[in-house]
Amino acid sequence: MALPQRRTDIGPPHYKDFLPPVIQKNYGDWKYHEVLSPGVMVHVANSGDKIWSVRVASPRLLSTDTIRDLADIAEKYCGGYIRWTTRNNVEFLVSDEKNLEPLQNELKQKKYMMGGIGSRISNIVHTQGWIHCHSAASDASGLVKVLMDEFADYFTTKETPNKVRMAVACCVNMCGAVHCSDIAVVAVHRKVPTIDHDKVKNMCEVPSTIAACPTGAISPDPAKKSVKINADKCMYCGNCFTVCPPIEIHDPEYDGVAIVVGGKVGNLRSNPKFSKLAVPFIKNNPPRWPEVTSTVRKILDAYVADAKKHERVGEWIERIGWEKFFKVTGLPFTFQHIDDFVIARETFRTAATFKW
Amino acid sequence: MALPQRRTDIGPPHYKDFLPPVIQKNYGDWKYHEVLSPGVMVHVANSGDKIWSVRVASPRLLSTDTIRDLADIAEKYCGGYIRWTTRNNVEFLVSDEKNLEPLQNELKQKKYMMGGIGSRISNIVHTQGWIHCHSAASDASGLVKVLMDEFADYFTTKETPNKVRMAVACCVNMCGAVHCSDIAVVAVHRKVPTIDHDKVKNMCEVPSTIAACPTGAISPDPAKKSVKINADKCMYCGNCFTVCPPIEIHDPEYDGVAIVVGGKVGNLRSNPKFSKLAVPFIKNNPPRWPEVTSTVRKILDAYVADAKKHERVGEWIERIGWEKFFKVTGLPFTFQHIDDFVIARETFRTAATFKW
Amino acid sequence: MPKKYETPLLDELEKGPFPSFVTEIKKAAAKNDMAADELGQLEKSYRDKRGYWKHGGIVGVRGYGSGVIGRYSSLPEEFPNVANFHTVRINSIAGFFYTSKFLKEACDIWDKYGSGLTNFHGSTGDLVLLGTNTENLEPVFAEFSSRGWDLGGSGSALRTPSCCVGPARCEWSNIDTLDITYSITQEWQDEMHRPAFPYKFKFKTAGCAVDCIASIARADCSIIGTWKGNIAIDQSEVANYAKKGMNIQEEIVNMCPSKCMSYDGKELKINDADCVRCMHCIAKMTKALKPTGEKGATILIGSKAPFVIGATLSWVIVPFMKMEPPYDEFKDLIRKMWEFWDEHGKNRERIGELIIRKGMREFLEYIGVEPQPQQVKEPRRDPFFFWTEADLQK
Amino acid sequence: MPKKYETPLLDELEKGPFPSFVTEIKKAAAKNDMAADELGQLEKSYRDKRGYWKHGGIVGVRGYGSGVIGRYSSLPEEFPNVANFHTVRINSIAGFFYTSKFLKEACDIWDKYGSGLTNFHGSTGDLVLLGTNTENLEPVFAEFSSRGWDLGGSGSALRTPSCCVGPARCEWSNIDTLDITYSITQEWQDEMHRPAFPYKFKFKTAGCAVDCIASIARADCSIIGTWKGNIAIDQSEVANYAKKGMNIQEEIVNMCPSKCMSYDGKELKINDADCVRCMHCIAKMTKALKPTGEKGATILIGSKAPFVIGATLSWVIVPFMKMEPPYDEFKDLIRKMWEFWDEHGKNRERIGELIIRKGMREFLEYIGVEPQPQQVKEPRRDPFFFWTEADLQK
Repeated sequence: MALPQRRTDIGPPHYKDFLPPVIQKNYGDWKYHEVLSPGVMVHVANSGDKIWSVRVASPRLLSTDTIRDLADIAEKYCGGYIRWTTRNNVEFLVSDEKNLEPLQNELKQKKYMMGGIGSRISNIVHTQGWIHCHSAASDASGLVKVLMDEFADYFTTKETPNKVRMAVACCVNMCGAVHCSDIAVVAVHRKVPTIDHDKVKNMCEVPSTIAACPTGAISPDPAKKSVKINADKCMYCGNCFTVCPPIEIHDPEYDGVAIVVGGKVGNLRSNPKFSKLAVPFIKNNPPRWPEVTSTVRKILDAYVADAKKHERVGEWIERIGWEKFFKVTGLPFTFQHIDDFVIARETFRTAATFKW
Repeated sequence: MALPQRRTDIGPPHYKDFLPPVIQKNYGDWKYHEVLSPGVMVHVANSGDKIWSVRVASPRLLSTDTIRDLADIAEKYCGGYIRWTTRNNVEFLVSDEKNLEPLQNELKQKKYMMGGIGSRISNIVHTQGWIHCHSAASDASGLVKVLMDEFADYFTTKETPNKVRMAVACCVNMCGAVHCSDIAVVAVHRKVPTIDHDKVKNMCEVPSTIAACPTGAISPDPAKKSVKINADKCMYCGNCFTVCPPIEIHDPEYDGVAIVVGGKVGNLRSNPKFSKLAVPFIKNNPPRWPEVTSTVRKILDAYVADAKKHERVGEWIERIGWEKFFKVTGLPFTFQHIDDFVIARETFRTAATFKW
Repeated sequence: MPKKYETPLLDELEKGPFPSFVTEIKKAAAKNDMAADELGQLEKSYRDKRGYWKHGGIVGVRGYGSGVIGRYSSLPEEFPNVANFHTVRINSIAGFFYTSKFLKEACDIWDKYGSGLTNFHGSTGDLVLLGTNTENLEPVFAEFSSRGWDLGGSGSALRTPSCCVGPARCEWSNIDTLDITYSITQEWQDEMHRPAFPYKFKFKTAGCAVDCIASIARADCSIIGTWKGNIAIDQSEVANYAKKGMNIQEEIVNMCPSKCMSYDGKELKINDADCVRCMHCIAKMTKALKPTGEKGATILIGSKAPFVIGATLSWVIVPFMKMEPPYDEFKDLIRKMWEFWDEHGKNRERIGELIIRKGMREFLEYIGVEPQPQQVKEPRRDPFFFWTEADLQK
Repeated sequence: MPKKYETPLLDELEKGPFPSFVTEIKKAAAKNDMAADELGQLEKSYRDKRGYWKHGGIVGVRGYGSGVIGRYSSLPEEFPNVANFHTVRINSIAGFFYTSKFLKEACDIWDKYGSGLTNFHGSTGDLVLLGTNTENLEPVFAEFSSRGWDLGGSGSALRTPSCCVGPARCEWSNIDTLDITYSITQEWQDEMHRPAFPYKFKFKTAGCAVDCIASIARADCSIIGTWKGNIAIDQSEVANYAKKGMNIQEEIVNMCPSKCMSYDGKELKINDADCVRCMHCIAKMTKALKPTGEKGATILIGSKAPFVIGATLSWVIVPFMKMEPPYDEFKDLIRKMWEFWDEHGKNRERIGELIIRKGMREFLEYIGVEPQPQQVKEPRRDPFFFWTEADLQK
């Protein structure tokens, strides 16, 4: 069968062609919205028009079978209009109120998980992990699955003091906003990489390999036409591996994950914040990483128990103080928690004020 | 006349021998103190004993004549007991209440300036300046004198929202807590130094000269057995001059002062803070630097007018925001205000929140 | 009939309430050789606790330098159907809106030429077609592009711009995030498809400071909608919120970061001059509070993940810019930034890293933006600073 | 009869209410040749807008490597009496207490051997004798030391420790700042007088977090008094403050940084577990509030002026240490710090700069202090961190 004529540099289709009529009509003219249930919200236009959104969870990785099913449902209740959220959830866009209940019934019956709207745990943004990434130090989808199973009720029903944004990154390259999430898991290595010098010679550019190291641990090894790594300076980030594959960083025995907490991207109340290290290491324990879920549970429980309404995890921790955070969660404070990277000095406690 | 026998490594005399009896008796057992007037406070011990302190201003540089006069006064009213404050003021320590008024009368009659206690401007800590320092880019005592003349009423009578700690440093070496003062003046150079290569050869250690440069602007000049300076990297700090005098940094035409604001050392309410740049440059204009006093006046007036009770200058600025500070003071915001030194990135506004 | 792998470990991940990616892979694996081998290799990864993918080499479609991420199995003999298994990035629709018609067409193409596995969406916002062989790349591209869809960015190029739902379905948006995204995507097709930058460059556009697209953390250029004007207050709606149980003093007034609000139990007051437009009060009391006045955006630059100098958040370059089609002022500014980056950037140096390395002054002077206090949290602390000859003559 | 200089510029600085340093110099200049030339050279500096002092060479008293700062005029022919004009640092009394008897003796010595000019005090806290000739250094030292006074520190040595007024005349002091200062000064006379450190080292001791001695900004080792226990509240004194016009809600409760206080118009309550001991409430309501429980100090390290890496404030190393004579635990800790500095420090590298360069772990492990959250404002942000072999075996 002949292929159709390819076209180049046309860019994506215009978004207007994918908007439900009620959105086209009321574009930029919305008045307010209300959360009707954990999985349903309504947006009301100044014209009085309404559109309902019904949100269901998605593992982000979808088969064509599932996409077709979603499309079928959208056709049945939404005139074919559907969207994805920035956190990989699916939203059915309902223009006719009478379709709202039948849609939800069908979603329930098909075991789609409705929820994620409002002050609760929404889907976990994540990376490819062992499914499709060369630099993964852990799987991402698996961690997301076990965490979302653990906290499913915070997606479907229960509330948290404010939204809890979680993320999972399968290496410190951190595709995904791990560095600014309420609670996030990031996979880390813990051993100095080994170098296949013969391959480096052929496959790698020495200057860019050297430049890839955040701590200046890599220097040329002219004799071997390769590079060498100063073990005292290497903190196993794996960026050298990314630019020079013969530098092997994977180590099944010593790879695992760290947990970071307290980041946010929104400007509401307090400014955007970076996540900070809470737990430096938990061994990879697939398929269900029970130590990761129980540790995240500890942090979440402490937050839910102690935070004020509308406080994000980072705002809660800053209010009570980091020393109190480690106390109430029972997490140990280690040398790894003390920064020794480029802005370390800005994190030292230059004050006599703290809690016992 | 023969000299007395010298003794070495004896250290200073024991402090107990210099404490008034009432202090010796109530040492570590004080209950509270009260400010009775801008220049007088009383400390009350748990025993009920009291000691009054009468504070007078000092230019720090004192002649023996003046010290003898202070000693005479102390003998007359204080049993000879006198102390200096950490900000170079003099305190007469009065154990007998009936001496309090006669002491104040004599101080007034001799034109000593009483005050500086409580929420006001105390003495200005400062450095040697042209009086006795090799690296001074301005005088210090002269700047202190004209500023304290300008704000004398804030020492003797008027109140500020909280203490206003001022400092003057005659170069960026900043002997004195300029870097943590409410309002401070620091002298700066603005031209790349010139090098007398013949003298460098004989007088300087090249490696320590190179290490003295905060921006790595200095490199060896092997041909001349000297060093060279990368003009693009030099920010005229003068540290090279300190370790290698033939690197001449003084420039009467281009030297002058910068004004920094908002620092504090105490932990009260907010943590200790660094001062930040308010005015990058004002030309040296001795003997009375009128542009400096009027600029500091602008800042002080804005603070007095707008700060809440107990707010230090830095706390006031952080509450209103730096953009508002530049607005209410009318000071221009320039490229010099934007940090480009080692922790620059931490000062960039990583938020969409600010005032118009 | 695709090969059937035993997956005792992955089977554990089909348990529990959250939809299972394993189930998704199995659905595809039931009819697709590539998906089957993907499943098999993944089970092995779970057993061995390590990944089995290698770096991509140069692979793509004719005339494009990006849009396809090469990916090779390091176990090609054991899993021959994923020996090469490349990602195709389809430039998604601004706001992530779709129609069922398109989705079904896409599924048909992908079942024919690919693994049947997708990501809705990749981290940057592309519609990700997860895995196909080298020889299928051109057909996939032909099928999609003939239907009006193009590839997204990858490598040292402009990456697929993305945005929040914006005016399409949000009352808070101060700018047309979808239109901005569409316009810049169309404007810079060449920059997206033919990598010529020192490194990647991402745009993300958020309608307000709530920043649902995480622009401030995940874009070299973050466009965040804002306004210059007062917040209009509907006091009867304030009363309604109070009646419905909102503790306005605690939840709104006390949580205002600039302490510019007060409430006496009846009337809510805002000192607009002190407002920093953080969106907290507006987000919580949407019916009662509405920004008025001029709408536009704050332009921030520089966020990225930790490599190499540590994670950065974007910082303010232009506090306020009107954002109206055709966005010429904005586009001109970006072009100047790219010129600066092109001139001074090192290989694999993000624009934010470059600005940190060169200093804000050089950057601002190059792009023609004045120094403004809104660009910094606070002025410098150390009295170490530069003067140009021109400065000295002033 | 000393030379009389015309000083039209300096004369301007005898005007105004604040005591004039010019008047002081003139008083001395009336009877002292050195002071007269100092005045003349200073007038010239005011005219030319530049200083005329050169660096010191090695100059001092026998057996000491510090205590004297060499200073030479760069115009020795014009001002021969200050051709060499060195500073002598006398170690002041802890708390800056003096008696008139000593002051008069000191004046007599200084009129005889020096310029008659002094600083009460130099920036580090020494009693500064401002300027004398090289040949007078030994006599000055003999006169002072025979009366029980010694020189302070200078150069790459322990500098003269100093402290706030402490328990001598302050109700807030949690530690005996004077005794600590006296004890460490006596303990380390050799370290003070014979420079053997990589660079200077300063101690400052503050009785509480008000830090009147600026220890956190100006000492390599900052000792700040604190307590472990509740704040006792005298409610009747609270009522007195209220009666006298203090707005307790506004001035105290609302300004508490950890929001651990409440006041209902009658009773003041403190949630002590949340108190960070900032001293605000205690400083404002001294009669009503009093710390109870164990007293001790927080030990912080590292503050300094901008050279070379930028200004630093001291940071917490030991959150709490008992401070009781003979202070052995504290002194042992300091000795370990100095060993670390001696082993790793570069020439002219302050201990804080060294710790920043080497990382806190190496320092803490060397001195035997555990990592504790009180040492940091917040944990690290970037997931870049080290593991030792021992860590991995845990």
